[in-house]
Amino acid sequence: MSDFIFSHETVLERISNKFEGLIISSDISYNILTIEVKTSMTYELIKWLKDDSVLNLSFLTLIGGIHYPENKGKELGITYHVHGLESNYRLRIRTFVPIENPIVDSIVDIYVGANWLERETFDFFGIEFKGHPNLCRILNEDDMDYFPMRKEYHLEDATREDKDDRYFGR
Amino acid sequence: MQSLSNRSKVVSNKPMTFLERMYLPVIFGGMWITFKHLFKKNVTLQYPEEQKVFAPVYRGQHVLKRDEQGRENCTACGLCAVACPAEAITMIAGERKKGDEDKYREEKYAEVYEINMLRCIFCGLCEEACPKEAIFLTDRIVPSQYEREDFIMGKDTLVEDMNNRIDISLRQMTGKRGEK
Amino acid sequence: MGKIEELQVINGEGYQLSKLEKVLGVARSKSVWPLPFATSCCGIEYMATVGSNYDLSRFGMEIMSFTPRNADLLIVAGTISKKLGPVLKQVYEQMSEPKWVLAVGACACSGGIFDTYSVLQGIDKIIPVDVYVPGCPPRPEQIIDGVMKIHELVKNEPLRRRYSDEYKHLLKTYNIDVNE
Amino acid sequence: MSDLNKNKINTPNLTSLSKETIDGDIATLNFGPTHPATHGIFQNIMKVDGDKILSSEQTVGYIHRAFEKLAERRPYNQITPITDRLNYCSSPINNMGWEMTVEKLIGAEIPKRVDYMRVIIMELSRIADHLVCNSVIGVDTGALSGFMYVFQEREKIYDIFEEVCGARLTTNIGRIGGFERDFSKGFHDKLKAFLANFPKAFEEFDSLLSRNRIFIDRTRDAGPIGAKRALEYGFTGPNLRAAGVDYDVRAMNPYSSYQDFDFIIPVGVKGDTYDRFMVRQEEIRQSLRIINQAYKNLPEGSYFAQNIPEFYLPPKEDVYNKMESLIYHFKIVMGEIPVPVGEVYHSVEGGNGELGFHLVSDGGRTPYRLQFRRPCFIYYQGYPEMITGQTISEAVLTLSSLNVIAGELDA
Amino acid sequence: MIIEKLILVIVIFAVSILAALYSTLLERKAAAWFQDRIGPNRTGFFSLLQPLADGVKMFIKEDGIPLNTDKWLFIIGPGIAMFTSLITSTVIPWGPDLEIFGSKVALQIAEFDMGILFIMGVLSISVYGIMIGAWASNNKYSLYGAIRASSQMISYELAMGLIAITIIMMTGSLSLRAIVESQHGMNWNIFYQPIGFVVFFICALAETNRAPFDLAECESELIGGYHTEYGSMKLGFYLFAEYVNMFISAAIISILFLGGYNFPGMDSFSGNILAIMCLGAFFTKIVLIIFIFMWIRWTIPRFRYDQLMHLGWKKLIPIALINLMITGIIIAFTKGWFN
Repeated sequence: MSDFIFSHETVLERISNKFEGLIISSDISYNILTIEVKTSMTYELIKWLKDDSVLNLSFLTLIGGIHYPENKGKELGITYHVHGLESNYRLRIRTFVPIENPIVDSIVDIYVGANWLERETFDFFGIEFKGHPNLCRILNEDDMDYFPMRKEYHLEDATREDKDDRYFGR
Repeated sequence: MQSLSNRSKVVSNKPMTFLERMYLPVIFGGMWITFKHLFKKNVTLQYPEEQKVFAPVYRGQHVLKRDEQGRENCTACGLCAVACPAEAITMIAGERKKGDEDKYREEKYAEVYEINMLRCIFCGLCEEACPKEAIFLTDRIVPSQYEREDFIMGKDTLVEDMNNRIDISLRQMTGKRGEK
Repeated sequence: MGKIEELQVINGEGYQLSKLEKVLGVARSKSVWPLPFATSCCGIEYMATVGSNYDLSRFGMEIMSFTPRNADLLIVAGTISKKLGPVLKQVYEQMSEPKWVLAVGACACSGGIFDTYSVLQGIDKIIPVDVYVPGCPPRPEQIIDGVMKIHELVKNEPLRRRYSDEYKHLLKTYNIDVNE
Repeated sequence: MSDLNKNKINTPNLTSLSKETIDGDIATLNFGPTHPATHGIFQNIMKVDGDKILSSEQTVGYIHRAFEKLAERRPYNQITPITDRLNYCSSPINNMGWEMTVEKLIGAEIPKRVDYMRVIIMELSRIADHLVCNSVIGVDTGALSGFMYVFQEREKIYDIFEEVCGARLTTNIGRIGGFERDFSKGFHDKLKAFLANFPKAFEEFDSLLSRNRIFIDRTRDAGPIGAKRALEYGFTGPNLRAAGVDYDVRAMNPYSSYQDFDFIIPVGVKGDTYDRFMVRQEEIRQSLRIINQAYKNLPEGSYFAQNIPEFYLPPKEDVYNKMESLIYHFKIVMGEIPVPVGEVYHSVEGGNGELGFHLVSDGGRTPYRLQFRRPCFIYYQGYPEMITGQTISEAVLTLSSLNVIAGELDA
Repeated sequence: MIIEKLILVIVIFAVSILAALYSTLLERKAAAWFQDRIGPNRTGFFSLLQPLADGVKMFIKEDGIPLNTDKWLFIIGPGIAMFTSLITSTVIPWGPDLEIFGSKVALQIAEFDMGILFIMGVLSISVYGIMIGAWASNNKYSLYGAIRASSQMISYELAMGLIAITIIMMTGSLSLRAIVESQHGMNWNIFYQPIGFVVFFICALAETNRAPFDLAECESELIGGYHTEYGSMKLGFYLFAEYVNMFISAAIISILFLGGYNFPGMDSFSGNILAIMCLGAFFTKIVLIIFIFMWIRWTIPRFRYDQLMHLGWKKLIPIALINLMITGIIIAFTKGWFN
């Protein structure tokens, strides 16, 4: 690994050499490379990134969802942050799924710590992780019937009595 | 795993010495420490009788300031309400009528100004937001109450009394550049 | 103080507390054992209140009973979410009479800044609260202030208040069974 | 949507204790939500055989406050008070982590003085955080006096915070671009007194516990986790370092001029409770070293970034006198300043580990999406594995030494 | 004679109860002093009414019995605990005989030859109070507390008994008064049996469920331990029994090792003055020991359950046995049995 230079281009190149047609688009935002990948291959990619002796991005920092209601067919995004501790290189992987059928492969068997992160993403956005051992709500009440972090749902609690909405512009 | 930072140090692998294995020496050592505290002066602040002097910038109960002539500074611009993360401030603006010039400094004033002290988180953003230096947090604490309604503080409690002005100059001066 | 006086009038006992009752009330107020239901930030400030610098034990309150069975005062410090609401209610129901509730901090009193779908907007939606302590989190001084207000309540409370119709009605509004 | 989760969600089993009676060798023990050892609210339902834990299942979310949703509805400067309540034992770190994230987004250049001021405040709050954690380990082992001694010191740290920002615990300290005011005289006096007196008091606390055989026996091999497993779980911070991996954001990705300071990273061996305790103890000493360095070399200069008038509130006098300042003032408060579009990940070494802020901005008034990498939430899932096969006493100690903060866990 | 005894019984019970009451206050005050605090200070002078306030509050608090409990056992539990802890005070010799109106009054309710056996026996019954109450409350944490308490008692009683035997061997009598008399003046057993004293002290801590052996009720693990489900005066009985136990244990320690009511230079006094001074010396010793108990509690962490058993069985019992053997050999030599 010593002669490998962790510039964004080399990383991108190495990934695209390995996986043909995986990367839909890439973008460097504030010194972190973001790659948008096909949903079907995220599992493979993350597994390979972990085991690859050169890149060795073997620390999962974060999994999170994001909701773009206008982005038809690709409403829900899942973002993975992986981190190579030795190389101190961070990579952001993003994949989009349609809101009607938000299914993506679970990576719990790669990173056991992904378990709750995926549950949280499910809880907030309703993204289903295929192969997750126990995909159920984690933070919210079990009988909640919507996914609160989606953009269309309200934040405020309807039972608040001591506020006059007129003064807050909403 | 190799070292990531090259400045790590293992801190927890010191084996127990024979004396430490014997329980009693270290226990006596610990008891000696607590024994010394027996004769230490207690640090307790007996609250209702003794009161601590808060930092001048302490964020406690709000005050609506008046200016030197006793006119209310507030012009009901609503910035404090907007800046409030807890949405605890409610105000209704009114036009100043003729003859009220000695009551309100600007042409607009707050007819109703209420802060819900139960919602308030005392973050101080309203004080920062106010362009007229009308609202300040002070180093007074908000007392607890029996009823929820008592916490909605209107202008009667918030606006300072001219006979009993609340000094906030220390607060304004603290941390200004040049002070060391 | 409104609450107490009202109750006494309703009980028909007027202001004539018998001497015994007064003594018992004072004794009670000196021995209020708290059950800290500390969930978040305010819990840390509660710890500070118990700590040496503020020392709640001056009021005979350092015996913390983590089991509701022998607690007199439920100190709810911190956010109570809707998920936690039933737990809190159960804890309250398990406490034996007489019992008091102190809501510490903006979250417990009203929800504070967390006007969100998951947070209960004040614990008085599920259990009756005796004293509210504002602040986010309240200073130890404020907590002591609230505790002393509780003491005031305890001192003046008629022994029979808990059997009064008023009290039963209060509990009924919260859907809490009154055990005779 | 609703039928999607119907079959997956198992109903909450709060009442499982009363239904299940002790049957055979295996009992179910309901550990939480209000158990005194949880120091916050979360639940463990344990299957136990005598004192030995066979398995445990966690329920979290009891103080879920919807931070991330809330952050989507609040302008950037109003999010600082929200971050206070994440890990409330070390609020300033959260505040400043968030401010640095926004500064990264808007590309602000921060004066060296602000960096050093931040380092002092952050390390103070790290000390406060670790003091709470370690003294609570002491309480859970039954030694209460150490807790009381340490809380006196922590009270002094709070006094220092109060001088800077006006609050003790939920500080809302600092602003985007710097500090709301310079360090005052009261601050300097109090900090000097603290730096002079703290080491002695701290070593006293240390000698109460760290070499006491009862304590060592209690904590050694309580809740161990290996380095490899810890990394897979996503452990960071003292808990990972206790397992022997010297990952520290301050050293790996120095932010706020941490590269200027000389400090060592303490690591443990087995990742058990004793390791965690000792790592935190040593980190307190190192934090003290950093504060001493930073305070000695505190550069002169401005306490806020001069080059971002559109984010840092102008002084009040200027608001009266200068039109430009007045406009900025209104725009900042109303949250109408355009921010760059982009995606930022910034992480700081919080009290419990890598505290990350993943901010997606669409240029609007509020973040489009703000996700916190909450170290507690991530490593608490390792807890059942750590306590399986251990006794209840060890489970209690493991829990307190992990320093799971409910506010950070549940978001 | 009977009336005399009755008065003595009442006085001594009252004294034990009062001592227990005020040891709760002492405990709270001591904790505060150790922790740079003030402690209760709002209930009368020096908060002297604090225990009474606690008692009054407990008496008038609602006395609920949780559902799913065994009602009778639930009530009996605290009763047994209280009864057993009080009854041990009957055999303790509080001082030499007093002379009142010409008749001799022994400061001991019941003097019989096997006082120490009686105490050991009652001590082992006292765990039943905890066991029964905890079992009846139908709570797992209570049950854990009870199991821990009982196994701890059984284990530490052995070591305790062995040390007691050593003392008995030295004295040659089972009577507590004889043991005390044998330590006349400054001739205390602690100087002959320092190891025995340490072991006995540790066992006494364990027997009274005091830190670092307070596993039966360690609140960080078991919430309240055996009294988790108890409220009002039933809880009061349990807490109270603990303090009475502590008082009695301190008395026994001082009888066995610290010379009971003996004090150096006691020969220069006689009659009632001597008796009262002896009483004073005895109480001073008891208070000191109670204070040390508290001092230990607020200093050191507690053991884990299995470590506690290890300490009891693998360390204290062997030490006690060796101590017993060595004492035996020495006694044999000094009495010249081998010659």
